[in-house]
Amino acid sequence: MSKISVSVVGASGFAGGELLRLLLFHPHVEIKQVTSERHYGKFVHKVHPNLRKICNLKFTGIGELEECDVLFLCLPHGEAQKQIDRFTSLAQRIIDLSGDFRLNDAQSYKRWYGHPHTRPELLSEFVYGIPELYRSKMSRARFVSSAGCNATATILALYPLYKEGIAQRNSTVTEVKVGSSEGGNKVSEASHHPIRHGCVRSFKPTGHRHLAEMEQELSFGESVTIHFSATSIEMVRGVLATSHVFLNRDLQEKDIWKIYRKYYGNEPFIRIVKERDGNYRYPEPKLVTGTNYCDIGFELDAQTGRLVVMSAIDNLMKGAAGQAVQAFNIMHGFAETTALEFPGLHPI
Amino acid sequence: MSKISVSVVGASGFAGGELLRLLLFHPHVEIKQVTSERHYGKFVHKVHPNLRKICNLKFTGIGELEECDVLFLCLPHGEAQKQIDRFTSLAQRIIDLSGDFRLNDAQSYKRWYGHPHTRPELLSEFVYGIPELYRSKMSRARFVSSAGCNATATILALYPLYKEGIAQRNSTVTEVKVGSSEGGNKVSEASHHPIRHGCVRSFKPTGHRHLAEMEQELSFGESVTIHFSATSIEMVRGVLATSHVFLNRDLQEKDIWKIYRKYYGNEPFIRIVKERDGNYRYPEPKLVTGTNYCDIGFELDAQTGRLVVMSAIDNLMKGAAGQAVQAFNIMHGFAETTALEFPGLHPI
Amino acid sequence: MNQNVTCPVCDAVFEVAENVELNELLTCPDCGSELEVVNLKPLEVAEAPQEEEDWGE
Repeated sequence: MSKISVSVVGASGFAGGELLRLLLFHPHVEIKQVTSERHYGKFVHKVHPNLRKICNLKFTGIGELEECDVLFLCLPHGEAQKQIDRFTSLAQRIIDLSGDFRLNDAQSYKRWYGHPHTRPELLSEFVYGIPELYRSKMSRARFVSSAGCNATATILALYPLYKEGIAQRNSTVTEVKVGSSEGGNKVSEASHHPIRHGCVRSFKPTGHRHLAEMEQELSFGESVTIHFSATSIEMVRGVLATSHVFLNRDLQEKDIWKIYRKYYGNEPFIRIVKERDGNYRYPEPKLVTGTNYCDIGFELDAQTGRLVVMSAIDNLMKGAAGQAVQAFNIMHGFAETTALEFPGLHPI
Repeated sequence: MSKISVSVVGASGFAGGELLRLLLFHPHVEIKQVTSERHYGKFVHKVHPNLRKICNLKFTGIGELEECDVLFLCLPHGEAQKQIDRFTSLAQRIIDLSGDFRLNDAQSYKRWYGHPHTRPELLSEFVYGIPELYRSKMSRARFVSSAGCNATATILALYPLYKEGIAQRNSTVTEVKVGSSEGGNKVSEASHHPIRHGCVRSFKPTGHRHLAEMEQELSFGESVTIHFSATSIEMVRGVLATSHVFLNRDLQEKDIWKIYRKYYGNEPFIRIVKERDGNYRYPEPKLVTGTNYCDIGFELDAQTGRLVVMSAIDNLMKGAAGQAVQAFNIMHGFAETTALEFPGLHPI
Repeated sequence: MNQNVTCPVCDAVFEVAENVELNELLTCPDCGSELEVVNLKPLEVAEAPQEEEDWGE
């Protein structure tokens, strides 16, 4: 079986580097070109040192892109929209890791991103990039728009509860604890080590952009509001989303187990983590570092009807590159875990 | 080709867990039994949570050990010596990750461990576990004794310089910066988080046990002294050894490059890391986390003739389980990188 | 022939060896709860009491 030729556009960022790490070990992939304007002509391992001795590719310029089977786009916000026609002329399939084509609805895009979408007619061409929600559509799709990291963690935690209709729609409060790699590799005052180290920084108490995707995927036709906040902590990779869901009926722990088993029992990348003893009783971000897992746990407060759901991912893996490769595997009919087998490290 | 049956004795520790992580993905290995007295009957993933959904094995007792092809021993100090006859009767090949059979000479064992070795006649049966030094002997060996983590990092850095005889034998000063996982999973006051966090703890300024192996492997027949200290820092996995070598002749930077290329140019797990720019110019432990790499870098102070050599490993991988699997591959004629391909993560 | 049993805590159905004994302790593979065999014919399990270790700050 001949290999799939793949190019990565904008590969000098953290997500682009993680994508390369995975694709270099994918048995059915041949990496053709890797672009970065800033690092044009440099060895890829200069920017991604974990690829030393593994990859001798050099960055080329976006202007020199040639035809290939699949293009992964890891461009800054707005760039994919601008150059989409060129990309679709170069490749049969496109997986975009940016936010450009995540939303189905142009109005919602304008509301959340503050400026109108430049190619609204293409929005419906892109399948939203969470395989656990859109596996069959993805298997027939030409374009996939990878989901945001905080959105992925929150949506996967809440999806079964909202689909079954057991949650009070507009009462859920979710707070994500996140690491510094979510900000990408652009340096700033705020990410300067003596300032960033040891922070418990409430950087987005309200109005986080990923909210748009959450409300889109959890609405099932009726508008829904998720009360979302984000706090960055002393971590590089990792998201822990803690969601407070107020149930609209009396349920027991066993009912919750049944619902999660119904939706995720056969999912290769979702583990239900809820244990009575041991050092890791609920999902723990460091345990999924480098893996494509989303661990989900919960605890039910029967008196108040509050269900606390915890979900942990690696924002660069299930929240970006890993999920993009999972979508790639589905689009090509490969085993979904191909190149995504790394089990994570302990202790770490 | 039928699989090799492997059992891991004392598999509830950090090194045992890391070994399982590697062996579970080794194409030629069938894991037969995994023993732990303390966790008898429990699921392995209760102790090694990164193996959730990957491994359904349960711990059995050491008394129930059956015959198999290879036994990996991860027992506390002194246990392998005590039960060696039973183990050699159960398995054709043994790889011992403890310090019991690392030293060739019984006197030196008594000096460093404070009590006589109980089976001195077996010491010469074990090949010392650094493949880069003993690859051919290992390929014919029945028993291998895996090297200590600090010793591995220091020996690999100094070996070419001492073999070429360009170092003043008794002047080298080496300080390792290490993580908390070196202490294993036994809890203590000193490892209690509020006390251990943020430490820069000079826990062994002198008299570190691993010195015995360093002096054994760097002597080449003449006694040698390495002035060794260990400092634990805010890290879980990782060793950075900084060695100050005083050369006995005038040399230039390119002479040093030549020597390291001569010894390590074709080694799959050694990378020479010495770069003029970028964020990672010398070896960096976090970049080799989870990998079997030993990265080596250096800087020559021509005025004083001091060569500073930096070497970075993951103490649980090249310093323990990874190197044990590397030896396993050599002993069975498998490609040396089998099950050891993980390239490491960036950012981390 | 193995028998199936349902975990009272998480409702998972899992296989148990045919020669399981009364009062034997089992671990539910899904939620990890400790279960005790309280009846053989029909096979029934109940949650085994677990002392609460302290965990976390």
